Amino acid sequence: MKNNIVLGVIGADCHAVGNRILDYAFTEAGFEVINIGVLSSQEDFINAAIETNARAILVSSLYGHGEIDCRGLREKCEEAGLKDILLYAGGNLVVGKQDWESVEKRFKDMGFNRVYAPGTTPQMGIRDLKEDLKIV
Amino acid sequence: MKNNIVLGVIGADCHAVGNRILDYAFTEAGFEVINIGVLSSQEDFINAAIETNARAILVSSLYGHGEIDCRGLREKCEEAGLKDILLYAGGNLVVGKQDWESVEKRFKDMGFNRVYAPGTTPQMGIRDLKEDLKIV
Amino acid sequence: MELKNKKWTEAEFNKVREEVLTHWPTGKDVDLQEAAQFLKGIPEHKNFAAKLRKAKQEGITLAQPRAGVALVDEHIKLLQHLQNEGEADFLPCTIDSYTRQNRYNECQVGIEESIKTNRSMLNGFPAVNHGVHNCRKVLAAVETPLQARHGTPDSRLLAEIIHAGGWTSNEGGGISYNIPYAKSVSVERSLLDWQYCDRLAGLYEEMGIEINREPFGPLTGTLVPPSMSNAVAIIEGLLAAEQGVKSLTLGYGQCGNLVQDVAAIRSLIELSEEYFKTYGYKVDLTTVFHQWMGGFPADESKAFGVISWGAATAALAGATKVIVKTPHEAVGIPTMEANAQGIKATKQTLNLLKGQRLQMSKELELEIKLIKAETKCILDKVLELGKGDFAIGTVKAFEAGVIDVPFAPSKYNVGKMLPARDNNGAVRYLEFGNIPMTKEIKDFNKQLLEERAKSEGRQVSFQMVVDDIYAVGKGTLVGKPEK
Amino acid sequence: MELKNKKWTEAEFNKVREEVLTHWPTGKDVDLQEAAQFLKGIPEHKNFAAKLRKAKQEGITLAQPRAGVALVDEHIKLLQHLQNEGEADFLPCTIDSYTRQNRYNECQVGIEESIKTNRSMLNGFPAVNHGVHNCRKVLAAVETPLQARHGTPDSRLLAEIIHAGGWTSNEGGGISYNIPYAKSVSVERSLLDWQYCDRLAGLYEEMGIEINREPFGPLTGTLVPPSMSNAVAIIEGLLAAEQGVKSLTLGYGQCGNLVQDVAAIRSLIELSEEYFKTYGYKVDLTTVFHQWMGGFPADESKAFGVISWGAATAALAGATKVIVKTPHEAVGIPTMEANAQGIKATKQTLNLLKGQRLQMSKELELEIKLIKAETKCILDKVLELGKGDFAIGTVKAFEAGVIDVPFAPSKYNVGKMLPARDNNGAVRYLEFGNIPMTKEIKDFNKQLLEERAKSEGRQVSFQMVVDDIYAVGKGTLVGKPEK
Repeated sequence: MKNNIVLGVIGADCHAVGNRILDYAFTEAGFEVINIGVLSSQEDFINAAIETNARAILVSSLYGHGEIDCRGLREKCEEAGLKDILLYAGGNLVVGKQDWESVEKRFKDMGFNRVYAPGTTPQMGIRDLKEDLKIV
Repeated sequence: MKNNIVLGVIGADCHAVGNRILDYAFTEAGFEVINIGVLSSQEDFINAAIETNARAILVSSLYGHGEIDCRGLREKCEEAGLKDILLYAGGNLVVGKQDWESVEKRFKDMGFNRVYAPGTTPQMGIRDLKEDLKIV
Repeated sequence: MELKNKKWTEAEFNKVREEVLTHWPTGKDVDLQEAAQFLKGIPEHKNFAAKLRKAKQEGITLAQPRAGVALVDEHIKLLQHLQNEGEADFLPCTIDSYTRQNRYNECQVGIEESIKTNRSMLNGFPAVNHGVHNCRKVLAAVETPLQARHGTPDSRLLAEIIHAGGWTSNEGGGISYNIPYAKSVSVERSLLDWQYCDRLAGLYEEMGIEINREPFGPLTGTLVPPSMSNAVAIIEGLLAAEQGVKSLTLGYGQCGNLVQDVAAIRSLIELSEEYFKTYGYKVDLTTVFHQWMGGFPADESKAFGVISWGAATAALAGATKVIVKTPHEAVGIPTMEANAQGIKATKQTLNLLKGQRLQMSKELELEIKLIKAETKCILDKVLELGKGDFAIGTVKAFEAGVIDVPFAPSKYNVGKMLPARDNNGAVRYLEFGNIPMTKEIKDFNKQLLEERAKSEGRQVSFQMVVDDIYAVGKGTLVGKPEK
Repeated sequence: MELKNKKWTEAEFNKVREEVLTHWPTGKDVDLQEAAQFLKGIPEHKNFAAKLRKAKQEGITLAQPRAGVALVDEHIKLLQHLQNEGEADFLPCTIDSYTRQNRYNECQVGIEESIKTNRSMLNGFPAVNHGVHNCRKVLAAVETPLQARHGTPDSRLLAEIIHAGGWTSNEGGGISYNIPYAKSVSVERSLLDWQYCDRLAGLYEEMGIEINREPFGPLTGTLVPPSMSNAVAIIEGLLAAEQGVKSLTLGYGQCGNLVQDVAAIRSLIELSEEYFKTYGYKVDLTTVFHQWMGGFPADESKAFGVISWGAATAALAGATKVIVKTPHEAVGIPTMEANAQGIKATKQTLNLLKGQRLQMSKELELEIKLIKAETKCILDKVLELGKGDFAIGTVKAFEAGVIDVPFAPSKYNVGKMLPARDNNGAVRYLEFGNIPMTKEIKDFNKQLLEERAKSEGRQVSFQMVVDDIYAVGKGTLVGKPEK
């Protein structure tokens, strides 16, 4: 089974640099990256995941609106039949400098499997994804 | 009556720049400044005050040892017959960034009439001294 | 309407305007005559163009933060803090990202949620939703000029509202607020929409009101070679001037090598003035230098080092204005206290350097010459593609990859060009893609990057670019291979 | 013993040494042979001279804070924080002011009170009282070289103890640790006492152990014209070299004008190497740049601006080492956290500027020439007064006011010279007193200050100097008249 993953930047966010680097790093690490780019809606992520039979959706948000933009994504995935898909989120997820643990909790409560603080390296996400997908 | 004042830097302290400026500023303001310079002992201050019949002693301390160096100055002044002489202290009086109010209180408890925080302008001291000496 | 670099007629403008003002209910409150009256009553110290001109005459550099929150009163509190505690010379109103995509309904959600949760759920001030009246309320509460800073491909309604609201400057341009900020807005579309914004500023100028316009210099803010950002700045400047803009601030984002950064500002001034002269535009030209736009160190003390070095470079370059970062940069939108701290570190540095300039050296002269030559290669081709029309030429130049912005999200950007730093930290072209340059220039760029690769014991590659992107956040300018 | 610039004989040294080691009980624990064995066992990364040489070869600038507290364990905790959190390249042991006056009894009081009150009652580490064993304990606890930094006219016992304690560098000199730090120590006395310290370092060198010596460049740290501090640095360097010192770090304190600061470091290197060559000394020369030594702004963000600009200047000048200030500077001795913050801002700036130098310009060339010419005027006269002997000449030069340090507390300093800034912030001579300079140089200095006075609408006067002293603390470099 191929390890397809959907990568994108959610909402009205147009930060493209990190997206390029994540694409590069996850591809190098052996994943098949379906990169839907910046300014992507929840529907864009879900459609791409269905079309490519992806095992994980990696959501970036750099502009602070992540909390609004990510709400309901888990529920919509389930409605669309993506029952066990992994949801990761990372970037600058909220406006301002907030206590990281409470941010992480809010996103986990929303149904995200992994949540990453600002400044996390791609390698961290790659390691986790391999672990979660049981890839040695 | 001439307004003689004794100016100096107490203890093992050799900061000479502020001393020069205070000399200049108090002289400009009409005081007769007896400047005993840096590295002056309590005795140097008292002797100069007796010799010149001074009305105030202005003690500078920039190096953080002010608390040790100034202890007992009021008592020694009284022993030497300088009953009502004004004692002012200013500079970086203690080691490190401490709560200013507690520093001020410790020096006032030692018998200082006025205590100045780091960064006070000479003009502030001149105004206070004129007030304390009732010079219009 | 067909795109060409030609001043819009009154009829053309009014026809579009009628429609633009219907995009959101607040549009109906904009009355150009009433706004002109209001703007005439604004004291000079609150006019952006006037304050910039004064700074240019005095040879000083002024500081401006970025800042904006969802609610009017909170926004005023924020700006007052930056003014009183931070001693900002200019104040911004950073516009939220939904407004930038004209998604005013979502702004409304953000405003309501912000009221409910008692914290800003938007990353900026939704000026269109708040309308003219509230923009004026913000202006009345501060003592510096105001500018909208955003990233909006279609800023027409926003421009109408902020200028009528007394904000005397608008940042952006048809290239610089499209290519780095949008995925699927055509260059033709955004150039037209920004001609509207420029024409609006021009109309105010014709009514005797100075409105400053500032194309967004740094583009994607990531390893953009100075000649590429300068080419875009000059095109946007020329297009604005054609529509009647008189006060223009051209920008550049710090790359990090002092000689290159100073050369970028100097060549930007010299070359754009040359073009303005050639095309007969009378423009009051000033410059803005953006402190480091890339990744920041998370440590606040280290961030202060990056901020202060940006301020020093701005002063040594002789920029009229510097855009300030904050010690919270690495973690997202700063608190107002952190924002004020960034301004204070900047202003202290600017004051220490007042009057000091980087003196002319052999190296600076060479770098100015190089940037100018590279910029000319691009601009000559744009003009050729447009058969003498910079607007048409720009559309074609993007199609052809003659203008190519690194790491841009837009699908209208070819994205074949790849930049990297040389051994001294100057940004060079690693891959030119379709950017037309002379062989001499290409060889020179290549040689510099091969020198670096050699000294690092590796091949010139994309990994070098990735290392450069992370480098400042990790504390250095040039990204070295992991040991 | 009669002062002359001549290497002490073994007999001369040993005679004095016998007495020196009796000044305080800890002196008896110093055994030169045992110490040499101990020093030979210290790994290279903890040797000051070796680390400096490596930095010089790599063309990088290393950072060193100031720090010292009364008690050994607290001092270790402080240094470890500066090393681990601050990433300091070199660690200091700043010595307290009682030790500097050889008042070891009062140190003892300070140590005891510090234990009682649980806070440091001394402004530094009383190394003589703590003795050789404790100095070694400090060295064992850190991973960088250690240096004593103080201001001690008679540092003989201190030097014995710290070097035996494994600290491989000692700051100071017969002029630079007397004139700015004492009131009534004769120049002759302190030159002799520092010949002792230099000879001690020389003895270690002869036993194959590298010991670095660093004359204190900034002197009073207040508007010292570069030519005056360079003249003193070169004299102290020559006197040290004569006693066998091989690793020498000459210093300079930031004045604030970039061109002048860079010119000061460049001319210091070039001129001192010229003199070393003339007199046949083989010296491993490095330089140290002191971040702004004058009044600081109380606001910590503004202090970061001052600190970072000092770091940038050090890098652009190509200094081997930079001495770091802290954001607490305005209020006195910093917490260890604030101290680490200063280092981090500095190191970030140094890393960003790695490899970047201020390029040669007409202005830089002129300034280097001017500083060299001024310095030569002083040194030529010193040599003339000393009939070819720099030590004797120095004593006579102070008597005559040929060397004259502004704002110095020493009664052996004539104090007729007065400095002030010109319009660009460069420090110039306002009054020369008895300093011998050519008419051309005098006229040039005068002209620059009159230009400033004119632009400020006032006369050249002492008030200008006062304004300059307060200026940086108030946010600017040049002190303007109050409005």
